[in-house]
Amino acid sequence: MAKAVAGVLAQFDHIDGACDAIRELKAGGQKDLTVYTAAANHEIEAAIGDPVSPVRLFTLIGGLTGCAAGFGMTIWMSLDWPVLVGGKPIAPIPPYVVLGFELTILIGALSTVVGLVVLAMMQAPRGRPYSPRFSDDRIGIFVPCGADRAPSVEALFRQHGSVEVTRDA
Amino acid sequence: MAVIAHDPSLPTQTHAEVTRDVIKTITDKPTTGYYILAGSMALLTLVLFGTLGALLKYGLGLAGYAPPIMWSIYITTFVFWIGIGHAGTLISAILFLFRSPWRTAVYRSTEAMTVFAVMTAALFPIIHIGRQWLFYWLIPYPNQRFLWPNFKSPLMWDVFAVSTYLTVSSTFLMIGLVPDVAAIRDHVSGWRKKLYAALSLGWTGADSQWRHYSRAYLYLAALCTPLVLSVHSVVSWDFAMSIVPGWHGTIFAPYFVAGAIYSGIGMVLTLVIPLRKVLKLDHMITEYHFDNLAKLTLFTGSILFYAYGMEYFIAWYSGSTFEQTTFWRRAFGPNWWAGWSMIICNAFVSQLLWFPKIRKNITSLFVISIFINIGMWFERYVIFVGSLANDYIPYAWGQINPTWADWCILAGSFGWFGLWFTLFYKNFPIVAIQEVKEMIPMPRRKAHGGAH
Amino acid sequence: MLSLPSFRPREIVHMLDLTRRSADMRKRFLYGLGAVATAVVAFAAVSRPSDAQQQPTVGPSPLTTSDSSKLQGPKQPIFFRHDIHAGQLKLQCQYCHYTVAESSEPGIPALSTCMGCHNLVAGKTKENQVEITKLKTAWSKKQPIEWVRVHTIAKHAHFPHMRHIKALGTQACATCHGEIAQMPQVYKVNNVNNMGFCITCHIERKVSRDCSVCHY
Amino acid sequence: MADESTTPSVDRRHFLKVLGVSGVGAAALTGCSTDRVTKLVPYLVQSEDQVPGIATNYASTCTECSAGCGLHVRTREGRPVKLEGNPEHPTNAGTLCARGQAGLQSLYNPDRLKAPMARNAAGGFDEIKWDDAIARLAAKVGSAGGKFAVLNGYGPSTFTTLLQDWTKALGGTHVAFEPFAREAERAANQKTWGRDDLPTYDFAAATHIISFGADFLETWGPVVEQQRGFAASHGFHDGTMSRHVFVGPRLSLTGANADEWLMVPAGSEAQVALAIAHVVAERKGHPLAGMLMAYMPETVAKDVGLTSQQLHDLADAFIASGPSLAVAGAVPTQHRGAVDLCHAVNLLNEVAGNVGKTVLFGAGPAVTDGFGRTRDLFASMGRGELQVVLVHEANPLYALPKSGKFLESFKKVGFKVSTASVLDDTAAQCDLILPNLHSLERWDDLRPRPGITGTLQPVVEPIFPVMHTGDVLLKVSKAIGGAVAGFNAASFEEHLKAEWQKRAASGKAGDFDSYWRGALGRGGIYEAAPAAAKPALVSGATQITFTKPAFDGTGDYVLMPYPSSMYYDGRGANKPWLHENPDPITKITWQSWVELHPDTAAKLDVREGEIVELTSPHGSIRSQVYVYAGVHPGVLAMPLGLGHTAYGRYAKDRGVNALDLIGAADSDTFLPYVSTKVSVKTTGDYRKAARVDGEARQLGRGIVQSMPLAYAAKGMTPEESYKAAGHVEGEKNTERELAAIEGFAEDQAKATQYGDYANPHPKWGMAVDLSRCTGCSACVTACYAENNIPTVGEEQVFRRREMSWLRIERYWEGGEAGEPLAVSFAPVMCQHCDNAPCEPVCPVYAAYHTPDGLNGQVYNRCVGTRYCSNNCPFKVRYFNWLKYNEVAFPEPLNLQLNPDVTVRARGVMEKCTFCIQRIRGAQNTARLEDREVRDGEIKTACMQSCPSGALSFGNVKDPEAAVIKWKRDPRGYHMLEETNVRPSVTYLARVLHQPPVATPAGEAH
Repeated sequence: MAKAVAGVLAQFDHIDGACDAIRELKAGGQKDLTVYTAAANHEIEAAIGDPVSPVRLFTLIGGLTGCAAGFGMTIWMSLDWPVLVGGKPIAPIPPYVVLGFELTILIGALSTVVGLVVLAMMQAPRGRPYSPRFSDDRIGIFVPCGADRAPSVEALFRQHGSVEVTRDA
Repeated sequence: MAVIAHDPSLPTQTHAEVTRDVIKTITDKPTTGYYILAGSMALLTLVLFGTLGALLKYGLGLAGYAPPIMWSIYITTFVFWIGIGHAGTLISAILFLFRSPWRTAVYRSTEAMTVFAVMTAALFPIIHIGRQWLFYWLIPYPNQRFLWPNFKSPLMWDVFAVSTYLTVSSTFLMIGLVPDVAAIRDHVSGWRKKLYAALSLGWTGADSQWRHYSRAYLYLAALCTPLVLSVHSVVSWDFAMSIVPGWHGTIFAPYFVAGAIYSGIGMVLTLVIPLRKVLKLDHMITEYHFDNLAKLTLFTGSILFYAYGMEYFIAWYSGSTFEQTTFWRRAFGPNWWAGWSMIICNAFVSQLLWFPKIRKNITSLFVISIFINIGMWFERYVIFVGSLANDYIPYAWGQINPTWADWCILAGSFGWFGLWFTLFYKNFPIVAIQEVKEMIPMPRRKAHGGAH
Repeated sequence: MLSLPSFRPREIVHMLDLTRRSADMRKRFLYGLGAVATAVVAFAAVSRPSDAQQQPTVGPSPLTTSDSSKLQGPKQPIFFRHDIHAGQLKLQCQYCHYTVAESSEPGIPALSTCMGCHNLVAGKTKENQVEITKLKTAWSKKQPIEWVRVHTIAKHAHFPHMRHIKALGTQACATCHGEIAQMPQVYKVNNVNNMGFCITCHIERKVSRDCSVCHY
Repeated sequence: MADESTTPSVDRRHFLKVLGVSGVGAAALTGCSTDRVTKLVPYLVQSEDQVPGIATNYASTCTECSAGCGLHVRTREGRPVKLEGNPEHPTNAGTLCARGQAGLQSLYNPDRLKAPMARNAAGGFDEIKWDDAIARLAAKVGSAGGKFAVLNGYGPSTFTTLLQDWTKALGGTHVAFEPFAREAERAANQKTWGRDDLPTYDFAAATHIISFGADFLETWGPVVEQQRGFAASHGFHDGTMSRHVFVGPRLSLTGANADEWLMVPAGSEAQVALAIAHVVAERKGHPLAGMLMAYMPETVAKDVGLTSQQLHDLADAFIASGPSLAVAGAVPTQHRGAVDLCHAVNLLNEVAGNVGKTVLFGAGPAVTDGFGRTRDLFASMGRGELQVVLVHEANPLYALPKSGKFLESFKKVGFKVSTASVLDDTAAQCDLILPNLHSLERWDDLRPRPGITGTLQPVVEPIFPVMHTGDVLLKVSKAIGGAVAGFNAASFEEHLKAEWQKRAASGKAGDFDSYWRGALGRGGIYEAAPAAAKPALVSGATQITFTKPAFDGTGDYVLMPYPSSMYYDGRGANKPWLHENPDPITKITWQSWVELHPDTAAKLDVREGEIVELTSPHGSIRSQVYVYAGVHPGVLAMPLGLGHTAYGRYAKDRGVNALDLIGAADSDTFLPYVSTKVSVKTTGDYRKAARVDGEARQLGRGIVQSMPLAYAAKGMTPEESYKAAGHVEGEKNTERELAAIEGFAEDQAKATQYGDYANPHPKWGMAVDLSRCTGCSACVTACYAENNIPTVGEEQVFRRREMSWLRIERYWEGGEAGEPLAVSFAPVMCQHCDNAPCEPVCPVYAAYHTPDGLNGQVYNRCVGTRYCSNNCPFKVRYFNWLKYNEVAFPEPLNLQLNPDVTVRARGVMEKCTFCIQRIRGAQNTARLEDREVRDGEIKTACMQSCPSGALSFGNVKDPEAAVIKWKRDPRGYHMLEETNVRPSVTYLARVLHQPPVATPAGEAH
């Protein structure tokens, strides 16, 4: 467990309150904050306004690799030991499209998963407070800050109707 | 919001209720009935592997094969299970891309069904070959013989398609599970907590995670969609690429895909209808969902109806005596009973679903779903066995006479599938918690239209 | 009544066979003479201690059957020394393996072939005499010797020895079997039962690797 | 190695000796698995003529029937692996029938006796020592004082002479026994020409053949020779072919090869013969015409159920051109009128002037003592006049009808001795069994007919320690002394040589040794038969008094037992090869059956497989039904050869013996097989017939194509003839389709630029002349023998899992709604297609195309997906469903395995390889001799065995190759041409004597 990060954790029941709080924090120049939700939520995404996830790059590269691998393998293996069957060409393309396609999907999908694990799981913020209720029905917002800024942040959360604000040192 | 409130696709309960209801299905102590069910499934699984052992020891001759019918019950059952899988991916991936709201409640169960069905199907290519212990020769690995497999063979396509399908659909299932598993982790204790903690991969639901997660899930769905269509096309080409009258058809790919989804939804109904009662989820999986499933069934069933008709038309139109004989005997030959049960169960029974009364009646749906399962098994039996029984050389025509080895493997495959599914629904959320929550608007302080 | 395998005079339809065999017999007789002569000379040479000092390492290492278990390769009913016969006496492989150039089978020498020399050659060292006695007893008992097979290829692969001898010459045995002439006891140098072993060579030499050349 | 698992029954060391290099020997059984430690067992002394790994052929003589065909015994490492015809032998000229080839399985039969057996108190048998056995025999024979008889089934030979003299010396009786002896014919010849012997028939010279129920292609006479002759004249050659009409109640294989079948009631054949003779005599102005007045076609037509016009036409055709030939006398016509029939046929040949042209006396088959003498012998047994009986190479208690009480008589003999090498029905009743050496293990000779003396030499160490009966006789003589003291040769071998020495001397052969070796090398001495004067009619010959033959019993149906093509007189019943080689007509394996006409079946309301009970005054049996339009409604036909009470695991209690229904009590000189009427009772039981045919009709798919003689003579193709016969033209390929087909060819051309395919190669191809093929199925057994094909047994054949790489397809034409039944045959093996559909679907390249144009099948690569078989339009691929390689060859049957061919393991697909081992072998030899393979050097097993010469094989890239000439024949066509698989096998269409407008059997497209 990474060392604990000091800051303020607020819990919200209401979506609009949480969003307002986020917007205000962002406006106040607060870049680093963590928002916990039980399900993906567009309003919050909008409020945070992060760019689109780079995971798609993994998908793209994986897919292309798979496609190349599929055709490469089949054609090379056919020519490595040429065997004539049913009067067909040694390395015909049409049947190999199937394998090219399947490998595209396979490697594309697997690399997407890798991307997900790398980006979402491995780079997840560490050492920040968390409450089981976040996976149930509450929204949580954590702002890492020193004791000096804490009171103002707490005030801000309360003002937006946070049901519970705790300071974390 | 008021508008949305009346949308039947929207769940009626709050986030908290959803969490509670779903987790209850896992934490509740299993009933005796559950143990009996799981036990009998385990028993059938033993039958499966026992028979497989016998086949390994004495050879495929134990089964009722009779040349010229070189593929019979096993391949029939293989395609049956592969087909079952397709509905799952259709609902979880394709309908996800279409953003159709009614999938959320059922997709988790169908997706699980997919994975287990494919796991079952994947056994058959191995069971049915003459020297099972050499199956690995179909994998292109570097060996001292300098030999490679023949990628022109539809069977090789099959190997790749099925293994890809198994891999991708199971990853898809696992990824979808992550947030739910995290939720359970937060609300159970003891060994369960450890287990789910491990499976949740450290999921917290932080915005940074959701950001990548929703994207990744979208792309997986996007990859699964063409995959599901390709897999059964490839399976159909196992037959369509041959020159056997009755197999050698250009419509096979779409025809098989439609059939697959049809049979899959049949199986979904067969599984989910009892399940929602047992797990007390009928307020989450409602008539509305079944109505939609029924419509899908009707649609694919009608495609089959068309395909059957078209097969006969082409047989007549082609003027090929071989095709004509095959299809004549399909209806009036020694296998007429199979031929007609396929047409009645699939083409005709599905048409009943035009009537909303039948569509919306859970019981009738269940009965129909059973017909579908039977009908679709027979469809494959008719196409494979029926066509092989009478091809080019009349002198070589024959009929099979299945034995215990055939039936044991067939029954055993249901056990194997059932065992996995039974274990799954009692240990994992059968309804996707986070997706259901995503559909439930969260409470607001100020009652205005929201941020939309 | 079945003490002996058949060597009754039987008629062959293809007289060609007869002529070929008899020609072969003459060859073998000459080989035989040569062999016996070499043997005598060699043994004489070895027996002279002074020579032994002058030419080191030539002398047969005094091995006994008991040593054979330490050597590579399976223990044989008779501790037959290829290194002596093929190595020092420089007997042609074909002298014993007499059908290798005409048949897919190399031919295992009949006891009569062994006795051809060993009627005269009793063996110099005690160790050798022991082994040769075994041979003679077997011969008098009319009991064939059951050699342990060292090189086997699967029955689904057909290996025509004669084609390879034809292509590679009569000295080519070592290509697959290794330097048998140096082996007190024969062991497997190459796994000749590995298809890869055949194919590598066939690829190098650019000769057919069509499956049905060997597999039918 | 198989030897490691040798059963105690045969001691291992002995096997090794038989095998020579056993590492090569039996290890083939391990099939697709590499065996671990094996032993290499050298010869003590290398036999001069055996080269390990190279086959040596020894000449010998076949003893499976009385024809005495010449054999080449192919041996490897001292064990015979295949029986082939001796090309130098005048009778079979290098070909051999199925029964002859199966002789190998009597050599290696797992039920062979391994030592002399003596009956013990308990009634069972004990193995005893040979000295003991000989002592016992000597004692009994010595004290028999002439009350001693010998029943000898072995043909005229040095041995038989020895046996006769020996018996005579002891004051005993010697009876030469032959189940299907031809006494009726001899009696008739006596009547017609006053001579008591049989002629040979020159089928090759005949332009018109009428067979009165004589199965000259199956079981009657020297069938291989007759089939060769028949193929020569009846096969389409230089624009013509002979015409063959079959007259009789049942359409046998011979009948199936006729151009016309006249179905007449049993017993009325003679009338037809006489009617024809009458017309012929009139046309030729022959004096007999007067005598035959009573048999004008008009008078007999009604009796025989034909129109007088038919008879007139037949008579006209019979003398229309060249020498013709009429034959009769086979078992299916041995009713009480058989002598009259043969006499009538003799007269027919006489008036048609065939005697001396196609009916040749002087060189006829050797004659035996016949049924009369046999019955008398048993009678004296019954009267207790005999103390000792010796049965040699005969199984009378099976071959004679139960009703004759032969068993009871036999039991009355004090001491019964058999020399059977298997415990057969007769041996089982004996007190002492002295197993004889198999004909491939012993010195012997055989004189099947004047001019031919076949030699037998030991080509293999005795598989079991048994003794030559000749040696037994000599040892016994030594023991008895006295009257037989003169038989004092050191061994039978010596005796034989001595006899030949005399012969050489008389023949002025000069140096005996070269004479003897020469004879052995050629397999015998073949001299021109002593010419016989053209026989003249005896005075009484023209007094014809035809009376309808009488039938015992009051049943509704005449029972017609006929010798089975495979089991013959029953000696084939212990050979799995013959069990699994289906009956050419019914295609039933491993069983016997009763044939009912469809009308009869309808009347009795029975279907195929139902078991009916047949009852005659002499007994009753239960048999399964086979409904066959080729049998007269008034007749029930049953094959002979099964229903043994002993005779080993393959024969015992399998099927029924139709002889149980017939009588033998009356005083004929021959056994009247067709002499009882039976009544039929349905039992309601059912027994599936192990048939190997699916749909028995072609459904217009042009599998077996045929064309009228008129068109064939014009050099038309089957398709042209089809159109000329007024059929709508088959659909033409469009331009695009043709382009696509060409595309295939181009792709192939491209593909063959790679790897091994680039270099020049031969391309192997085959042609099959359907106008010569008679469907006799000799090729099927040849294929089993050459390629180690396992016999799978009846249970597996029920599931159609027979492994016959080469099958003879039999299709019915007509036979329904009153139209005449026609039968067509085609041997179907792997067609080695250029665009083989089986190849691309194999995931592991186990099925692939070899550079020399074969459709290769790599057994050890095969994983058994069986897709290739599904995709094969000809369905010629066979799968090892179970461990057939282990069950099919119980020791010592495994010694017959061909070491050049892999024995396929369970789970592997196999099929015809065009005998690739022979191709590779020839290529190896050619390479060693630095030359190319010569045309004709490679003969596939089927081609080699075919008595009709209906197959041709060779390199189709060689413009001089014989096969190319066949393939260029306009009659050539490919099966299932519309699939564009481009087979390497070309079929030459059948040619039929039929009006050009008639429909060719099976449409062209």
